[in-house]
Amino acid sequence: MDAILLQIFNGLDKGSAYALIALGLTLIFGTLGVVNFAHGALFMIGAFCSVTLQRLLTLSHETLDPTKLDFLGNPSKIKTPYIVEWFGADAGNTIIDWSVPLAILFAIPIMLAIGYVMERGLIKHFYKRPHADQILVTFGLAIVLQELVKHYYGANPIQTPAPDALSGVMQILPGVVYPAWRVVYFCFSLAIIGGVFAFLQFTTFGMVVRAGMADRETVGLLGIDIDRRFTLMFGIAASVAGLAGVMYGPINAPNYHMGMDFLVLSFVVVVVGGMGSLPGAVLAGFLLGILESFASMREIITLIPGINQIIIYLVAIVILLVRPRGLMGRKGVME
Amino acid sequence: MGILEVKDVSKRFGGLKALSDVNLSVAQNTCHAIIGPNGAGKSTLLNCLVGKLIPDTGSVMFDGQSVLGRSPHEINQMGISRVFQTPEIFGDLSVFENMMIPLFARRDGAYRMHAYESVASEKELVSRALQMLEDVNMADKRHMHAASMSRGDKRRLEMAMCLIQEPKLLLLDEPTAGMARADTNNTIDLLRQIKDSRDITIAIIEHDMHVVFSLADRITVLAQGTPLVEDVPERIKGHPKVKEAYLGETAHA
Amino acid sequence: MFGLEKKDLNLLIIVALLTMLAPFILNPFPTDSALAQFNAGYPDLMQRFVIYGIFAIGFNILFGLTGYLSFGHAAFLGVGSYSAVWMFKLLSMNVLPALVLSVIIAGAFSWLIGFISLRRTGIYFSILTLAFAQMSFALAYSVLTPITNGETGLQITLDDPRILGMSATADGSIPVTNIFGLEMRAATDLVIGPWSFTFSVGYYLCALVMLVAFYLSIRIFRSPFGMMLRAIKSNQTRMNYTGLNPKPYTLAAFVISGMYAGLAGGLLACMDPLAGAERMQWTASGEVVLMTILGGAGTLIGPVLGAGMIKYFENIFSKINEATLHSWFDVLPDPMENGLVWVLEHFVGAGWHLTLGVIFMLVVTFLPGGLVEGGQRIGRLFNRTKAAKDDESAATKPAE
Amino acid sequence: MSKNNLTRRGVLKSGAGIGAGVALPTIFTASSAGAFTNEPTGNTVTLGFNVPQSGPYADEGADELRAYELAVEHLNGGGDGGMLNTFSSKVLDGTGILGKKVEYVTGDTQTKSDAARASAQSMIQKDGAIMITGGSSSGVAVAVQGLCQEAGVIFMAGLTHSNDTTGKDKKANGFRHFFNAYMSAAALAPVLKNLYGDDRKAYHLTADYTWGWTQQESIAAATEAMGWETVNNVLTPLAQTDFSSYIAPVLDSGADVLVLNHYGGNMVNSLTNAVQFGLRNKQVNGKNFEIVVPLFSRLMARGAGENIKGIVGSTNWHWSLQDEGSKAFVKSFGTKYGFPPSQAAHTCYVQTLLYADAVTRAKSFNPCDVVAALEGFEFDGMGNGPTLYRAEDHQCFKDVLVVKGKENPTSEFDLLEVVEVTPAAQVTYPADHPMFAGGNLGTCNPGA
Repeated sequence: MDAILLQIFNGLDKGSAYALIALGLTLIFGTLGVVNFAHGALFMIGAFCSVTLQRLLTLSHETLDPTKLDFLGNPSKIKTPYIVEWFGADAGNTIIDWSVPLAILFAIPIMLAIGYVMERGLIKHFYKRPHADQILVTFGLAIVLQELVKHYYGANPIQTPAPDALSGVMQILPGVVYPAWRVVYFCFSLAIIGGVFAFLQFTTFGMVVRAGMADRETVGLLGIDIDRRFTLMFGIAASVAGLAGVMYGPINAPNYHMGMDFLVLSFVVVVVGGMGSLPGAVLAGFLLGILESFASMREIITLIPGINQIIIYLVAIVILLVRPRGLMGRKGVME
Repeated sequence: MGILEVKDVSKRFGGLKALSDVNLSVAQNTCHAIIGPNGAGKSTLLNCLVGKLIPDTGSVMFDGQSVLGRSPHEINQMGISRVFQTPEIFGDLSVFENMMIPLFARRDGAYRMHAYESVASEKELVSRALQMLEDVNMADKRHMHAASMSRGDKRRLEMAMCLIQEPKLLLLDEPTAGMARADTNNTIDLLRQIKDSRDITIAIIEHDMHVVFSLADRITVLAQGTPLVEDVPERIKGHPKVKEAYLGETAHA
Repeated sequence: MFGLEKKDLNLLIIVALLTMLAPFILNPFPTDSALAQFNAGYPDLMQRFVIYGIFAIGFNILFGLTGYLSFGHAAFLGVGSYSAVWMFKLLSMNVLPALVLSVIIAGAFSWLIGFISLRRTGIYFSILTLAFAQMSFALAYSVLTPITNGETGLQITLDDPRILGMSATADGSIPVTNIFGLEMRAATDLVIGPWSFTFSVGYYLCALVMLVAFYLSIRIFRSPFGMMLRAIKSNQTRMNYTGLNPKPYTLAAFVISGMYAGLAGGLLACMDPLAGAERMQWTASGEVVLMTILGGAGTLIGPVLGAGMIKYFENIFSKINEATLHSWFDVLPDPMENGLVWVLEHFVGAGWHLTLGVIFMLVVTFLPGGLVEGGQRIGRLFNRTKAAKDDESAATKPAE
Repeated sequence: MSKNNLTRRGVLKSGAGIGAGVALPTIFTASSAGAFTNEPTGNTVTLGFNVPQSGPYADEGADELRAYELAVEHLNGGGDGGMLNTFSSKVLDGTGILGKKVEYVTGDTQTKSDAARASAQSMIQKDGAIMITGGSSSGVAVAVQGLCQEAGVIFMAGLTHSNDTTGKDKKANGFRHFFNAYMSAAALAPVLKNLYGDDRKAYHLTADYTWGWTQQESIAAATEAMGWETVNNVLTPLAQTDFSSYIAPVLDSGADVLVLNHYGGNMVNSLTNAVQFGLRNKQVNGKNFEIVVPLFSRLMARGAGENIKGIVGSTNWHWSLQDEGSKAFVKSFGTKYGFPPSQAAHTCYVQTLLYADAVTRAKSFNPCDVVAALEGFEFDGMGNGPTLYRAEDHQCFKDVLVVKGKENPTSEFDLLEVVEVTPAAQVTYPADHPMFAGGNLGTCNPGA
């Protein structure tokens, strides 16, 4: 029983990453009609925002300590982060310890800016082009972004640990412990998802965007500058992906390739949920997370060898054949 | 027995009854018009004839065979060609190729793997296509990208594509919608010419009364999903029921 | 001649000349010069040029004509390779049966996947093919290891049965792939002054197969079948209402392109008898999409150009290292040299992916018609009168 | 400069074609037999360094490349000579190889067998490389080794740990200096017994491909032989990034040791996830729960950060070793690049020197002579103590290090501490050991 419960938790927290990425993808697809293959790269850039912040915070003042020798027999360098020098050891180290949550603040403006530049500089020119072209140009962009990150940060993963206070396990149910940060991640994703929905539901801006998603031309006729709002929407979608990446760092160490790892998967999530349906994307994200978790159970692998390798794709195929508009998609969207 | 027999056809969309108990008979080699106000069910009826929709009840017989449950391409192969409200042509292909495709479809059926000999080597079909383009005054445009033509030309091209198949029944869905008066008159001339020059049955859905009364041999008036009256044009013009339902408010609109 | 129109015949002749003279054309720099780095005229790369050319030609029959964007074609390439290697293991090292089997198996496999995937269109179709290909890759890498030899790839060994050949040569080596005794790796060198040119049997076999494949693709493009495929891309509704059933047409195109992929996979295995699972990964499928678009989707020659360009980057740019860069700019003053090297090293060696990404974005953005469109534009700049003609012919045969 | 030569019947290689002053082009298409593939005829010899430059192992590839550049420098008499001074064989004198200056070409394997073979092919056919070396995965090593056998050049494997490389996929032209999964297991088992006792229940997570399987098989066999029980072995997909759903069941399985048969990114993620789930602080069956990572690399340990502390594993070599060879190598490498070399760098450096030495001793570049010189070659001073290149399978037998993640690292490179140096005798196995069965070395192939 506990095992099954645990797998449900696993699925939910795996699914929260899928849901966040798929949410951003769907926002972009729903509002702008663009299939964005660079979305995984945005997730990756988010994660590297926290790597960068961590590096900035630990920028160090180097002094030579002649009593200790490094591996070559030279006096070794003692590094003291400037933060520690400025704020004292306690405060300084606490700031460094909390660098991942702090990176949220750091990442939002960066992601908004990247989203803005991407939309104005590139995506804008592809609204009228076929989906195939959009896929291709954003795929090219994804390669470029990923290679740049690799060039400056290397190919190996870089740890961005959670704050000490949140890095242990916590008791979620009697007898069931679960990593604290994963619980944080799950709650965080719920908050973001809730935030996005509330934003779309209750603000005028959101209403215009939703109307635009339903019928872009009509809204345009009403004299509302829908393009500008959509640009901001792109920025928001980029931020959602970026924040998902920032917070994902402590779960799995960021590497330059993580966007591509999630890309195919998040498209499957979007399709299963229904192209253009925000609730569908979220639901499918969690569902697929849970399915994937169950498929990795030993009992099931023994029954069907290799099922854990292909479960996601299998689900996608079945859904597409049986219910092509996905779980919650509107009829006729890109069918 | 007409060439097209529609019997007791009904169709619902959710709570909305789009067609109820429609009966219609189109006699061979006549031009039969179906008119009616917006939302009368004209398009639904048309879609039931060509296989895009399947009616909930009733039957549609064409040339003695049921069309129900057949897909659009099968129905076309039975001899029904359709002209759309907004011209549906192969925009990325040349005008000449647009003419060749229906010719192949008529000769080879719904599918044939013809992957080795070139299109140009089909001398007989080529000459028929060129002839048809001459007939509709488009010979000089045969190398044009179909999408780059004017709307009127697209309409003529689509009509020619349907005619070259020599269909038994030609379905026209508002062929003059959105046309200027001069173009409308040209279209009327073209259709009349077609009607007079070959053995063909035409069913036409139209808003424009001028067109209907210039062409139709018989007219069915549809209102709220049911046929109101069916008669020759002269009598439809004065029919009180029709006036009430339709002509009174929208004639020559 | 060959049942082709003059223009197509000219194209075929040009391609034939280019492929036959490739050992010269691709080795323009003397062997010892600094620019020899850019020579591509060695058998392995020339073989890859034409083999991936075949792959892209086939992909173009599907994507270029019908507009169906498959993200799973690498699976057919992989299946072709596996079939060929199995033929080498079980039957003999002759390449003919291997090629035949790889085309047949890839055709059957693509029929199966096409039959299911073609129930959907647009991006749904793309995702279905992607899902199938990723499944094939994941399984080939792990569960199907007895058939595919997983991570290390399927190889021929000394104790394979090879019922029509021999398990090992007299001197205890693994026998070599051949066509009726003529070894694929046999080659002869021609040295003219400082230049050196290599002619290999394997390359010429691949080149001949590619020419046949190219010729067949011209026939398909000009045939009623090809016209129907373009009609499907243009307007499926009209297709239906003209009495044509698009499904068998697209399926046939899918299977044909799958067979081309299988042929390419088989040839890869003939030139180098090893089949790895990575050949089936979605990034490999993405690569053929890139090739086709880069060259110009829907054009006859485009995919071949695109394939050549990508393989050239992968094999030549990736081999330029920092030391090479420094040796090129030796003459410059140090700060300039270092600066230049710093900029360029982003794009060569380990950075060749970046170059590819950038070029790719530029092409998709500014030259939707790919390199072919670029060539046409340049041609037009040079010759305005000819440009008028081009326009006319472009209108006649829009799929060119 | 020498050019490619692919036919067994052979064609004339001619450096004489470089006739800049010759008015009329000289044309050669002769077909007299050359001695072997890419025989160096000028005053240089070209080696091919085929390492992953893109893909997940790019950092290891970069470190390998640094080691190769260093080795070339030393062979050509530059730098401080590094291990040339400590190597037991003294034939290398800093004048290149057999008096020919060493040049090199580099290529990108992308950690894909196809790409690796294409890259190696271009080195052989285009650049005239006489030896290929490098790589950071067994799939690539096996694929390139096969190619070198066919083409008739020597392959000196880089980082490859699968039993198959010198087991069922061994080739006469290929040599492996790196240790393998069996040796990891043989070295680890006694240490594990010492540390954790002989009554343990082990739960294996294994990467679902060839290397993972052979390592799991080796470790399970070795630990079971000393009394451990293998409770479970779960295969994880290569593409897996989040291992939580594989880790969670470990909690309730009754196991008290988790063995992670993962490498690279998989290892970093699975270890990170295992630590997240609090496995390190768990008590099972009255014992502390332990995690074992049989194959360690310092670069990956760095990726795992804090999580690596106290985790036991094995490694081929570590820079903190205090023998003369290691010290000399660390010094040259550290001076040149500013940080200590990784085990991948070490093995690649040593392989290059060993090749050069074998050629010099054989007084010939002919691959068959080189093979003969390397087979059964015993040497010392290269960092792992006395080492034997066994003739039967071309595997090196040398000491294996059992290491542990350091609790209090003094620098960012000081991540592992050596727990034990397992002597070569303890990890040696008979050439016909069943885990290595099924292969056939064949005969050396000199190409042309």
